[in-house]
Amino acid sequence: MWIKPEDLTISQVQILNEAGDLVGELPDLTSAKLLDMYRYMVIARAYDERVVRLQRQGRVGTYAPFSGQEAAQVGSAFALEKSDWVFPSYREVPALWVHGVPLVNSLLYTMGHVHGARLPEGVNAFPVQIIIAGQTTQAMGSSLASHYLGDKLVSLCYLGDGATSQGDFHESLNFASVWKLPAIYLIQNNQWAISMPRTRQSGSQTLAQKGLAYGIPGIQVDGNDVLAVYQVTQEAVERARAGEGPSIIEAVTFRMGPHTTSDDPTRYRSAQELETWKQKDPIVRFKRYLLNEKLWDDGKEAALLQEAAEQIEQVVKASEGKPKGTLEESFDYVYESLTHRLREQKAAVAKKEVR
Amino acid sequence: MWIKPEDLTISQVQILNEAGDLVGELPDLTSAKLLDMYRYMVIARAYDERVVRLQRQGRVGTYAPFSGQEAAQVGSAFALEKSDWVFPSYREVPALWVHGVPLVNSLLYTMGHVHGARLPEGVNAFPVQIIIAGQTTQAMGSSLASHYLGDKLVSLCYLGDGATSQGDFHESLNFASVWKLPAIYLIQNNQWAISMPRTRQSGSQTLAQKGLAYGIPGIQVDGNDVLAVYQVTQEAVERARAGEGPSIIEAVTFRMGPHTTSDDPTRYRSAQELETWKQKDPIVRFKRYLLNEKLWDDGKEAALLQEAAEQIEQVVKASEGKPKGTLEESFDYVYESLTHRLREQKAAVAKKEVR
Amino acid sequence: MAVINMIEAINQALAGELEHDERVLILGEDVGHAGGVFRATDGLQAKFGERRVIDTPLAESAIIGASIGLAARGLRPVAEIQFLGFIYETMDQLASQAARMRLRTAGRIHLPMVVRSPYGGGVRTPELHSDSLEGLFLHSPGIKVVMPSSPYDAKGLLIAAIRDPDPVLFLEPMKLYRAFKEEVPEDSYTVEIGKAKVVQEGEDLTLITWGAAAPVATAAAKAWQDKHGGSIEVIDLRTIVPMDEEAVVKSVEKTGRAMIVHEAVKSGGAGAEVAAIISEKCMFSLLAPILRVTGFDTPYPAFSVEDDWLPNATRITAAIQEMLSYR
Amino acid sequence: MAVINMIEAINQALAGELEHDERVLILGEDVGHAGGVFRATDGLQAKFGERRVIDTPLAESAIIGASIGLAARGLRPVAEIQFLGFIYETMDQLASQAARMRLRTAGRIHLPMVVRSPYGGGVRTPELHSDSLEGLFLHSPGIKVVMPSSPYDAKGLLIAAIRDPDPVLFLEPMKLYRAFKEEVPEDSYTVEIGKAKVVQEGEDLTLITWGAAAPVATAAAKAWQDKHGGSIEVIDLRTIVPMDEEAVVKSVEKTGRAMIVHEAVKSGGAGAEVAAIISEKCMFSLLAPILRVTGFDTPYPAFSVEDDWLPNATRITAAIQEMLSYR
Ligand SMILES: Cc1ncc(C[n+]2csc(CCOP(=O)(O)OP(=O)(O)O)c2C)c(N)n1
Ligand SMILES: Cc1ncc(C[n+]2csc(CCOP(=O)(O)OP(=O)(O)O)c2C)c(N)n1
Ligand SMILES: [Mg+2]
Ligand SMILES: [Mg+2]
Repeated sequence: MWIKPEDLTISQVQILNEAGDLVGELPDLTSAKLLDMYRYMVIARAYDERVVRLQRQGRVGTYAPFSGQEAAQVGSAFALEKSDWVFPSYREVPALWVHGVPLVNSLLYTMGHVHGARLPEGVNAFPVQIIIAGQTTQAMGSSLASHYLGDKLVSLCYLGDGATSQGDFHESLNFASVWKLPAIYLIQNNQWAISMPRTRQSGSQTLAQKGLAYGIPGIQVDGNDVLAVYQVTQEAVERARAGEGPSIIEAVTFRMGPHTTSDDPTRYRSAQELETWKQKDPIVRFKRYLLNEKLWDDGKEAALLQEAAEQIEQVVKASEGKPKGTLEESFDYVYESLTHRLREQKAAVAKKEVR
Repeated sequence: MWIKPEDLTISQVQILNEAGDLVGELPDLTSAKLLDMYRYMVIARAYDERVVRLQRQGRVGTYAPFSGQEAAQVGSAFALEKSDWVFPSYREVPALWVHGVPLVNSLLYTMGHVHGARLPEGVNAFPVQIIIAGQTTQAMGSSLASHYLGDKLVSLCYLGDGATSQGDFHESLNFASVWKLPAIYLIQNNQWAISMPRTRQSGSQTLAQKGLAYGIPGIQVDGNDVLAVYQVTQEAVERARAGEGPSIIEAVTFRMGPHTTSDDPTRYRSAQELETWKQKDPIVRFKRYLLNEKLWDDGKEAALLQEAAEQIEQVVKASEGKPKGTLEESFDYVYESLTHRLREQKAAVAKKEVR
Repeated sequence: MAVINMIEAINQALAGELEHDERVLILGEDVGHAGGVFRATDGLQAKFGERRVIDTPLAESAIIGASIGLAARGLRPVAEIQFLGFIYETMDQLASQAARMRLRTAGRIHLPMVVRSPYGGGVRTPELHSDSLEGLFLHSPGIKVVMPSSPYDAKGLLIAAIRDPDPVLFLEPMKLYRAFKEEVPEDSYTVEIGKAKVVQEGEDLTLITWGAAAPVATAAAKAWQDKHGGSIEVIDLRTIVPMDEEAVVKSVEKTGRAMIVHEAVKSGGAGAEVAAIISEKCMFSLLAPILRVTGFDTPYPAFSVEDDWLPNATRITAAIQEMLSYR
Repeated sequence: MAVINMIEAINQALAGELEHDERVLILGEDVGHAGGVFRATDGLQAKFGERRVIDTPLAESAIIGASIGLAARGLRPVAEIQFLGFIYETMDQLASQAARMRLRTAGRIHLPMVVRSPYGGGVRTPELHSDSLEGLFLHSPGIKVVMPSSPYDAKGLLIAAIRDPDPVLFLEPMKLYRAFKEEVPEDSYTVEIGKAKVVQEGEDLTLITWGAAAPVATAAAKAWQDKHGGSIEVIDLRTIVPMDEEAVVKSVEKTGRAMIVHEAVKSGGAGAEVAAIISEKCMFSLLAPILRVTGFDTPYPAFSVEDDWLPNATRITAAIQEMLSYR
């Protein structure tokens, strides 16, 4: 009569296998959309590699590379409308980009600019979240706002496998379940939380099953399969808009680089593990599919890589050209208006005075 | 391929039905033990009623009555060895009493004595926990200590239905699952968290299923059936001692009184609900069984009630006779030795000085 | 004008704001159907419905996180934390998240949210229900901290807080909820956040206080004057952040003596900041040391000894006497 | 004696205590296999095994709750919170639970546990990694707060903290981890918790500082002397709780001028408490206002402007000059 977790059988959704063959049903996406997804993935990868190099050159601060996770991010973000809300962690440059945050903004953030976390007007996203799982309750609050306003906007919350251990994740799921809120929790299970492997992060076989604790449907999806991720997110979005409540998606993927540019993954993970996952590279797989389908060819690929290089170059230039902002103006952003003390301090800074 | 919570089928364990008939297998308990359990339950009920009266008379502070929950507490506490550890919330007087905390201590606590939360030496229990779910991670830490020390002691953590919503509960379960710790989480689902009904506390059908999120076995038990509670706790204890890890037990019960003596439950719950649950009174049910089995009779009942009254009287007398303690001595309990400032402040208090 | 107590004043403020602004909503544990453990939200769910007045599951961090999400989406959540002792659960969402959102996003997202919470001692609550923790938030820039001591101020400050574009922690001294009544306009009005109130003017000593301690300190000052003559200026800060430094400095420059009375633990309390401000800005006016009469440097003790722990008339009077002995 | 940096000193202290006391264990995120994000626990799991050096899942509140359970059972957990900015997640377990256990149980349960955490600015960390939050714990009686500024002190104080019968928050200035080396005995030794260090003696001004700010303040003081003559007494508090009031008072009574330098936000910081102590106990020795050179009253800003936000030589020197202008 004990409920036995080992009795659960959970299977992973896949539409494209590692060879790029269709093994499931193709989602309802035009060729243009498919190519657009590919384009985002390829340029994002180029960005990632470039920023890592910038960091090595001391031109940006600590950076959390996302290479390997492009499918999970691009696939899910494509399932949203522009008016939906995105709640990222610190590794979601591609998802934010798809949702409307220019790469320049993300780079300014990494450069530690005073305006780095200021997203453009009209982009419905929260800034990068540093505190693990801190965004989960905020995303829930946003979905409560949708519920309150009746506007049917969905809140998509990104988090990592490690973040599922935090209390905030639990509290957020529970609230969302009670009120059947239009929230989607997209867990990128990239196998590692810094040096902690997924297997020792939680005693559960999958992260998808965590919804069972709240009456929330969950699903495990091949996170390196952009079509599968798109498809399941789409289903979750539909349910959310229909007032049927939240969903959990576990996208099984891999962080191919270090945790951040300050991290050395060879200290805790094997070369072989990395090699295995390189075989599952989400971009390679999707490209194979597009090639098979004759939607893509080597010429287009070369052109795209060229475009990527140029675009990134521009992003870097534009970012490095921007003034970093001053401490002085920071005082203006503590409250709507300056308090007595902030006015004093700002004046002192302006006059290069003491305190 | 979505994991659907509604597909779960969970049944409640019962050994005695409401009429006191045996509907399951009798646990391995001597008649003496059975009568002992009954005795604890009856005297605890008398204590509870008496303390509520004391509160009305202004003789104690705010009090959280447990009437209705005696089976859940006595049944579970009986499954422990004296050397095991208990982590209570604020409503566990009977469980603590079974585990060795004299009723006088619990009453002193309710009276706001300086020594009220000081448990006697040799009793392995934490003091009353006021912060909802605060004890859950501490109990996990204690079970980690057992793991470290290899002493096979079990940590039994009591919590309420409301407490399952807190992040600490989640974090605790997760740690316990990863390390397969000897921890037992006994949720007394008494249907209410102050004015919040269980149904709106979480979107899951049962609280027992929450273990599925961590790979932890869970079970739902009739919490007003002392034998069933004993039995399932016993099973969990065995698993814990055998190194097979934590368990969740949802004991379905009812708080018959107000949340605390400051609460008025008629503001949020129907007379009918109370009536329904009175029919399930754990003491009445167990008594019926004992009468049926000829282990009990009216004479013994009268004697027990008499004993209960006398014992409680003594407890009240002993408690009211104890000095409440002084602020001065509180200074001694901040750190092992007084800091400079505490020494100054203590001296000032002693001399009835200013600061 | 009706004569009402603080809990009624708070209820009126909430009802008025719910009425007047569709964006306002209330959320918290037991705030809806039951009307709050102190009845601050009594009748509001019945009147405004479950959509506007929301009973939440039991999780404080989520209540604040939800409020951040709501506020960022243009709503004006008024969250309740049942007792201030439970605010520790929300420290990340309050001090790390809510307080920093405006700065982090360089003004793009700001959070018009209020967190109400009863606090303070002297009413024989169970453990961990009586702490005064304003000092923690004084040290968390980006959040305002309001602590009224009267029904009139409570209503006006709460309305101001709800209309404020930034996060406001609104701390309600539970001892004063029903301690006294005063005239309070039925209509809406605001009391400016960040302005201290001169409770009484005086020449010999400035007594700076707030919240639950304010009536105790004021009574002690009056009693002293009645007995010994002279005059004590009493300043009720009313808001801890932003702090009305100008009012403090002006008064201390006049009287030459400054004393601080608050309920919180002494070390690192807001009283230390007040003393530090005075010792930076009024040094050459001071005739006496700056004394603090506060809770002692122990955790809040068991309730049978709380009256000895809290700043009381005896301790305040002795400090007044000591300070006036310096000439 | 070997010449080592602070991170090595900390590693030595941990290794020594693991070696010498079976009850000591280490737990935290990435502390085991990876040896900690700053390598403070490098090699310890390899040497002492997974039982003694435990990698935990990602949940700070549980790390502290677990430490409480472990300590109550007679063990001596040394927990790591990866960066002090994440300590907010643990405020309930630290300030409400661990700090109060001894008082609540009237001495029956006490908690010999240490919480280590890197903190402080100036190293271009991502957001929310650079806060100095000692002030929150100064206001939470029952916990000690230790903040070394040198390898020697770090080792001796950490060993003292691990052997202390009460909860100790041990804050490590990450900027100083590898900033300089000094002679540190290979064997175990302790530095007494609660005793300030007089870094240099002086007659004209007392400069009170600690942690990451200490070398900055000391260097500024020395530079001033070299240029202008006179002498500045520099006191490194080393522990914030318990605070060495006697050392501060003694020095300020001698010099007549007190200035405080710390990295944390000014309002409600530990510097306010130091100023309050001085303004209570040394009033009649003071020749000048008490100045604080600290972080400003904003959330910790983006790293491109952090150097302007942190107390630096320019600001400290200007304050020294101002203070010495009062005669
Ligand atoms: C509250 C908190 N604790 C710890 C950290 C330090 N930290 C940053 S990322 C990380 C691992 C997160 O792992 P996961 O959630 O799997 O996300 P991933 O980095 O793999 O994308 C840790 C421990 C933090 N930023 N916030
Ligand atoms: C962290 C925290 N939040 C809120 C409260 C106030 N409170 C005390 S008991 C309670 C309800 C608890 O319900 P449950 O866990 O079901 O236990 P029960 O009271 O039914 O035994 C609440 C909200 C508290 N003590 N601690
Ligand atoms: Mg991960
Ligand atoms: Mg309950």
